[in-house]
Amino acid sequence: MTLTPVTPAPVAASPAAALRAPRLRLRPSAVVGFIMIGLVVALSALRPILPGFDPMGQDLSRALLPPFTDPAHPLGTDPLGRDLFSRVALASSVTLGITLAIVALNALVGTTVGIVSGYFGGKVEAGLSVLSNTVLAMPVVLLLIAICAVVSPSAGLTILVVGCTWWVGYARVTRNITAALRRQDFVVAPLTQGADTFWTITRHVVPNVWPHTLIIAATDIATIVLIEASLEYLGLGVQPPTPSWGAMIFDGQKYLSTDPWLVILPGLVMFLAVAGAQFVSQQFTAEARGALLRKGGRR
Amino acid sequence: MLPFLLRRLGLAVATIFLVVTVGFILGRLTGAPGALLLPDNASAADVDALNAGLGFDRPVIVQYLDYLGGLFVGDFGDSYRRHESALGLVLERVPATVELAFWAFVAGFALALIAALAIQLTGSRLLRAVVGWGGAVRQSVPDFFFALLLVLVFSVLLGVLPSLGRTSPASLVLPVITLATGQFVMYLRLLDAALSEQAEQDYVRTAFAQGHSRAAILLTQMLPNALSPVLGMAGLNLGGLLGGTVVVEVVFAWPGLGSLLTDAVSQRDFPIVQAGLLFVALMFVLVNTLVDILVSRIDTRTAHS
Amino acid sequence: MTASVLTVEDLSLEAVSPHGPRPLVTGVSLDVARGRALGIVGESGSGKSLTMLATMGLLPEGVRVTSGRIILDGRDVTALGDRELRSSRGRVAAMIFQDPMSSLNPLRAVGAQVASAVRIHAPGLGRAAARRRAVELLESVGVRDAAERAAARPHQWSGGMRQRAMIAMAIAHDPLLLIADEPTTALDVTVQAQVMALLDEVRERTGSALALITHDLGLVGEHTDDIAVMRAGSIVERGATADVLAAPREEYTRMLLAAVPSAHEPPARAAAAIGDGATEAHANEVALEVADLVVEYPGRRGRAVRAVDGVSLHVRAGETLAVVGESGCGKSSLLRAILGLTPASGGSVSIAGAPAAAAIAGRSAAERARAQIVFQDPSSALDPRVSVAGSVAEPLRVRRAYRPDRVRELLAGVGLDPSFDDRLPGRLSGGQRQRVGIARALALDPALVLLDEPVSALDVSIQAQVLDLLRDLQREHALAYLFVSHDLGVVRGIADRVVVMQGGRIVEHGPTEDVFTHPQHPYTRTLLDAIPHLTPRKALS
Amino acid sequence: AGGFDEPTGGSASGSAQTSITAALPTDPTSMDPIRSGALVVLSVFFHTHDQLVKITADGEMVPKLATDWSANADLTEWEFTLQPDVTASNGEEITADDVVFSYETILGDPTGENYAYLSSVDRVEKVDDLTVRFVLKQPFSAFPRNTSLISIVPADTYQEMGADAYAREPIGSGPYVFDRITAGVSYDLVRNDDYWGEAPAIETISLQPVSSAESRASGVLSGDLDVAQIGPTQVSSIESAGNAQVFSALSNGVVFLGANSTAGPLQDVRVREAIGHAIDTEAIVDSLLAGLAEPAKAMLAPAVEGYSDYVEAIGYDPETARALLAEAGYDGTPIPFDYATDGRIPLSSEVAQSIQGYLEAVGIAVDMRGADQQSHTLKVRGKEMQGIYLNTWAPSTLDGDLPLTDFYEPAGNNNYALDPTTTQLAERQRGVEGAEREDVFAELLGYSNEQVYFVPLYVPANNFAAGSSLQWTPRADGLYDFTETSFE
Ligand SMILES: Nc1ncnc2c1ncn2[C@@H]1O[C@H](COP(=O)(O)OP(=O)(O)OP(=O)(O)O)[C@@H](O)[C@H]1O
Ligand SMILES: Nc1ncnc2c1ncn2[C@@H]1O[C@H](COP(=O)(O)OP(=O)(O)OP(=O)(O)O)[C@@H](O)[C@H]1O
Ligand SMILES: [Mg+2]
Ligand SMILES: [Mg+2]
Repeated sequence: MTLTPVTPAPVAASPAAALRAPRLRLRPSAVVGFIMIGLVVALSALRPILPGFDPMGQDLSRALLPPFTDPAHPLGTDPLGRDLFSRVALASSVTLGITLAIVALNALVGTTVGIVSGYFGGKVEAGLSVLSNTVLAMPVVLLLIAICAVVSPSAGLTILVVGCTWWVGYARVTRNITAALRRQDFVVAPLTQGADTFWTITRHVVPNVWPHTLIIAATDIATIVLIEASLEYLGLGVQPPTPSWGAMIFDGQKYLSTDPWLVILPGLVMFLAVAGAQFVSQQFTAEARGALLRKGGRR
Repeated sequence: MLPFLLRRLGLAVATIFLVVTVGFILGRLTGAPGALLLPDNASAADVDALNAGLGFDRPVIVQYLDYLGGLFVGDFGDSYRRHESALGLVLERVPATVELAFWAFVAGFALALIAALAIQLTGSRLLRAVVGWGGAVRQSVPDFFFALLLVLVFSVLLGVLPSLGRTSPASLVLPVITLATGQFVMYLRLLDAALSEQAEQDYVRTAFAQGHSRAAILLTQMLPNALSPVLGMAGLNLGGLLGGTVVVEVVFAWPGLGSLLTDAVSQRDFPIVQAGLLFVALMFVLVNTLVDILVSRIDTRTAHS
Repeated sequence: MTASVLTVEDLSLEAVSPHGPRPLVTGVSLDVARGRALGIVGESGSGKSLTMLATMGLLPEGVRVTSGRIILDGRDVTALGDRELRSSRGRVAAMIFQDPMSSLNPLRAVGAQVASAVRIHAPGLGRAAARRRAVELLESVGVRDAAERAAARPHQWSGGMRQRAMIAMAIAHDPLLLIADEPTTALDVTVQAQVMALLDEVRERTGSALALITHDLGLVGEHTDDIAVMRAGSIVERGATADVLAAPREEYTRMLLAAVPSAHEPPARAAAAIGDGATEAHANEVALEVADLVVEYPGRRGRAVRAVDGVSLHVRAGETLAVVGESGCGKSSLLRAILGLTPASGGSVSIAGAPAAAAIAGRSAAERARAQIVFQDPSSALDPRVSVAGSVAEPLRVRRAYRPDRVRELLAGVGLDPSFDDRLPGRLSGGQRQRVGIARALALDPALVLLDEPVSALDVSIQAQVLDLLRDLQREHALAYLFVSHDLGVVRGIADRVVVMQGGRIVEHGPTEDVFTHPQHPYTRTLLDAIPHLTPRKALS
Repeated sequence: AGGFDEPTGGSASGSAQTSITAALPTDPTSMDPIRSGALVVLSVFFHTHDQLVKITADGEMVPKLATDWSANADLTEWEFTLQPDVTASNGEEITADDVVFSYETILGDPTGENYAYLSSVDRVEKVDDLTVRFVLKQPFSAFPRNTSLISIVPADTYQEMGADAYAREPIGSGPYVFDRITAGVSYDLVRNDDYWGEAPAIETISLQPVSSAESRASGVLSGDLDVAQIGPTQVSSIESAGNAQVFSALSNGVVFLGANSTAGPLQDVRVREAIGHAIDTEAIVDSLLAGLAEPAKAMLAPAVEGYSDYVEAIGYDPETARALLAEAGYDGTPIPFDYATDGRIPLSSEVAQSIQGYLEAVGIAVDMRGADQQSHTLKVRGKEMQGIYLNTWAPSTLDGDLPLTDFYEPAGNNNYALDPTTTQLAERQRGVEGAEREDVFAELLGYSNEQVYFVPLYVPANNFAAGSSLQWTPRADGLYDFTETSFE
């Protein structure tokens, strides 16, 4: 048992143990999560395989067909008469790619900053907290409008800009955990054996920190999808006619009262991904173990 | 205490200096506002004259120094569009923003706390599943969309709550629900995870061995210990809320800072942008400092000597 | 029937694991009569702690009762509801846990934790009164300046002090049965004597019974009426303490007794080590030289607390220097400062003749590898996410010298068979964790090993085995040991020289036998007088 | 209006409602009519101040503060006769001095927001207490229409208070006076019982900025708003809601594609023509805009003075488009296409995408470049377009002069071609009146279509949702004027 309140107790599934092949035992909620994400991935993978559905082909005369009315457009069409099924599918691959890239970048930058400031403290921490607060206070909108005044928008730019500005949450949480971990003997033990700081951070701090990073990342996915959408609205990110979930939802809102499926379809797929990510992430965290307050210890 | 405060103050000043500087640079990148201020038929010469009148023809460094000078005496200049003190316009929005942020934060955090405690206390996996699914659904509904749905139900169909504006306490309800439920999920998961970890700690066993009840252990021992990682996130969110919440402000026509700032950014109304940035930076620094102090009081181990 | 406080009948426990259930305890039966004391001794990992946890209804996650009954004060614990369990815990039976480091809430002031233990079964008591009572309790278990220290949090207390706080909580309500799981592991002999006297006194006053789990057969001899010897999940021998100690029937018990190091007699082969060829060659090399070392911690209101106050000592290659002293006198701080983990604020350290930087960051990897430590707290010393083999392999990996067979060799050396390799620290008993720590420290063939209570949680047989291992290694590699222990028997058995610390300073220093036979300083004399005797002097009336 | 102290709302029962709550699409800027030039502010000033003339909902120019106006022969001097006995709400009399003061103050600052409407004015003179003379720099037949945008302030009060104080408590001579200004929240007006003219039916007006069209629609449905502008996609749901009605009227604007005809493939008139032929505006209007628009034949809307029935539309003809492209030897070089993702043009992103689809269909590659409205506007104003771009022009004066100046004269923001022919024609229309002027317009617009400097797309409708009892005629420019409004 450890002193750290935030270190998942060593019993049972540590992430490493959970991932080690023969011991892998998925929790039911994680199975559900994997299925949900699997559906989304399948959807985006399926599209290129299924011919005849064109996400770009417009036909204003067939605009706003409701779902299940036309075999050529199983899920109906959008205001431009484009096939919704293939658009949702294409949007899935586009958005998944962008979102995952952003979340990964955020988690990487944020966790690094958090661990470094938690581990070293002092001036390093002070400098990084100035940086974090600056990034926080800076409206992303201003940043993007300014950047797009200089370089032309693209998905890569979005990934870079959002990926480098939305990380402070990770930094905050991991900083506190790291500072607590730092007082544990097992973190300093490798130092006495000649390991450098990098070693002990990567082997003993990171593994104890990343489940928390994962929780934030899982809940952040939804936020990032929506941020990406609002950037779309500023003309940033992937350019139409290439769709993304966020853009489809934002655009569909105008038709909310008359053609709600324009929002519901991408929303549903997004729900699958977002909720799926949550459930999968639970696999790796303490709550996954269902570690509820023990009933006085008796089983 | 004094050196501590002084150091904090130094950091705050550094942060704010950085924010206003970066804000200035970014602002200048987006171009001069003249063309946005004059009607469509104004000539390019008029636009140039206006830009010159606003000082945009001077070298950037001069503009920057001038702006820093103004900052020192608390003068951000007048809004280009409203011809009023930019700081005044920003401050005018503060009460509405603080009101919304405060209640949204309190409601979101309290809800998550209650849910997390209920899950731990009842030990009910069903409850956890229900709350988890509910949270996931809410997460995948954009705030904008969720707000519209609330309006549809409570204003249009039931007619019990106002759909927009800030005229009575009832006006707060829908925006607060929108924001609070949006944050709820994050808090809940962090709390639940942190509490679950605490549940496995030895000191909990000690407490059980003394005969404490589960509720008492949960509330007086595990909860304080579980709070520190959550508080960091909470401070962040509160700071964000205090900086304004554009989407909700737009949907509910709530006169907050977020929409003022966003509009000012897109309209290149730099005096407002800069006064707003300063305020937002102040809020972040303030809230985060408070949270840091709180966390280090709760959890002395996270403090570096 | 003479009223039994605790009767355990045919208790079996098993672990639920992905590979199916694994029996941990099989068919254990025990009986503790009112007012009597039962000593439970036995191999590390034999199920002593689990049996007693089951008595409290506090089995850890993943362990369950498969059969048997546990009758506590007339009621079957396994059938009790939550509420009844709660009201009996702390009043009918109270437990002092094995691991004082993690058994306290890290974020609450110690005093407040004791006070809440006081209030739980005395709800009428006001806060202030509970706090006063807490201070009294802390003072009664030998915490000095209890009133002032009560506000500090556990990490600001030394290990021994934390253990005293645990005991203070346990005796708060004069329970019918006190279960003490290695209550004095972290305590120096004087405090151990105080604490045991305190336990005796409480029992005398309240007539409470005691179940004492310990490795220290001396303690068992002095303080218990009955004894149960456990091995591999079952009880191998039971009987009156005096009888069993005098005439053990079982082979295992005999072996245990034989392994007990004695502080009262010089060890038979103490001098044998010297004169060995390997040692001779290094005999004059100084492995560690500490001069005027000062360690300070930031205290309240900016005033620094001096934990180590001008300590000078040296250890030659192939030599063991023991550091003894009361809990909180600065032993651990001294070791940490030598390694640079807590940079010293004054004085100098040189390792193997080369001056070492105050902070570990200033030392080269090779320099660092020369001095290794076994941490006092075995739970904090091991990464909860790294398996036993992984922990031991780590130093080898650091130095790019990883070989699986070397890891196995090290683990075998401390008595851990291959089935432990994949286990995570949370699934180990206290002693097993400590052994992993030792194996890890030896992995790099250091020149100097700092051992902070390395055998405190080990039963005597394993302890003897580990000490033998340490001795062998020392002989082979001319290792220098700086050995912190409060077990003077162990110290007398292994140390060449002894320093006695008090309040951060060295008060006595000399060759082991001199110190043991002709102690100069009054404190040393107190220490020696407090050593428990294996032969039962007098059973409790 | 809130839920508890509902001061307004469509739920009035029994006697007819006398207060109206209307949504403004953006937050008005300063309440000083001298300095404020944004159109949205006119929705306030039309009520609180007088302008010399007034443009009615159907585009007609009628007297307001001026009873009469006339020009000299060459249209360079205009004289306005003022209504006698007009007082501002604080009692100050409004005379020629106040008119001269208001105009001169605006003319005194060329960087002012209203200056552009008066750039043709050389000087303003008081002839007598009730007559004002405008001396123009060059002939300008439509000049009086421009005066509908300029509000007259009481000169003494304005000068006494100073501009800043005046903006906080503006005083005018209109049918309403300011009751309370809560910036960003509401601009509350009450009826001026001492108004010199006809008393309006509505007693109190509350103008509230609500920037989201969805919120405006639900605000009307929930009764929090009495009238609000909505997007074309919301019309059918409001109509079917039962407790609200929709007012739709063609606007004064044209949505068009501009083209930088000096760069890349667009230098070739055949490529530009192909673009014109490629787009099925009919389908866009019918389907995407739900019929709430009308295909545009020329660069002026029918509601605007100068519109001509005789101009021929470019017309949808993909075959010809392909042929023209082949003839021009268009090699598939992508043409940059700038558009605002939202803002002035409802559904502009969808419109842009459908255009992209049509262009692609005939073989024109486009490089989509969306931007927020303001960034887009800056690009337009900076003449930074490299290919085609989506834009709109809606003259509040309901006269073709303002847009055509911008399209065809050298200083115009949208004039990439800098064709001397268009310049000449645009200048000529100012010096002529009546049918003669219409002919010049027709020639200019026809020529523009031939050269395809612009592709006129459609004239959108302004759509308003309102409580079912509102009796009101929306203006073509989408601004509010409730002086003739009432509830059933
Ligand atoms: N939570 C657990 N899950 C599975 N196995 C466990 C758990 N806790 C302990 N064990 C195993 O049960 C056995 C008995 O453990 P216990 O803690 O009772 O030993 P012990 O006799 O107290 O030893 P020590 O003297 O070293 O403390 C050991 O082999 C240990 O590895
Ligand atoms: N991080 C710390 N901050 C403040 N005081 C500390 C800290 N660590 C230890 N101390 C104090 O320093 C003194 C020496 O502690 P140390 O841990 O070195 O004692 P020890 O001799 O190892 O005792 P034990 O035998 O009980 O382990 C104690 O009074 C303790 O309370
Ligand atoms: Mg044990
Ligand atoms: Mg110690």
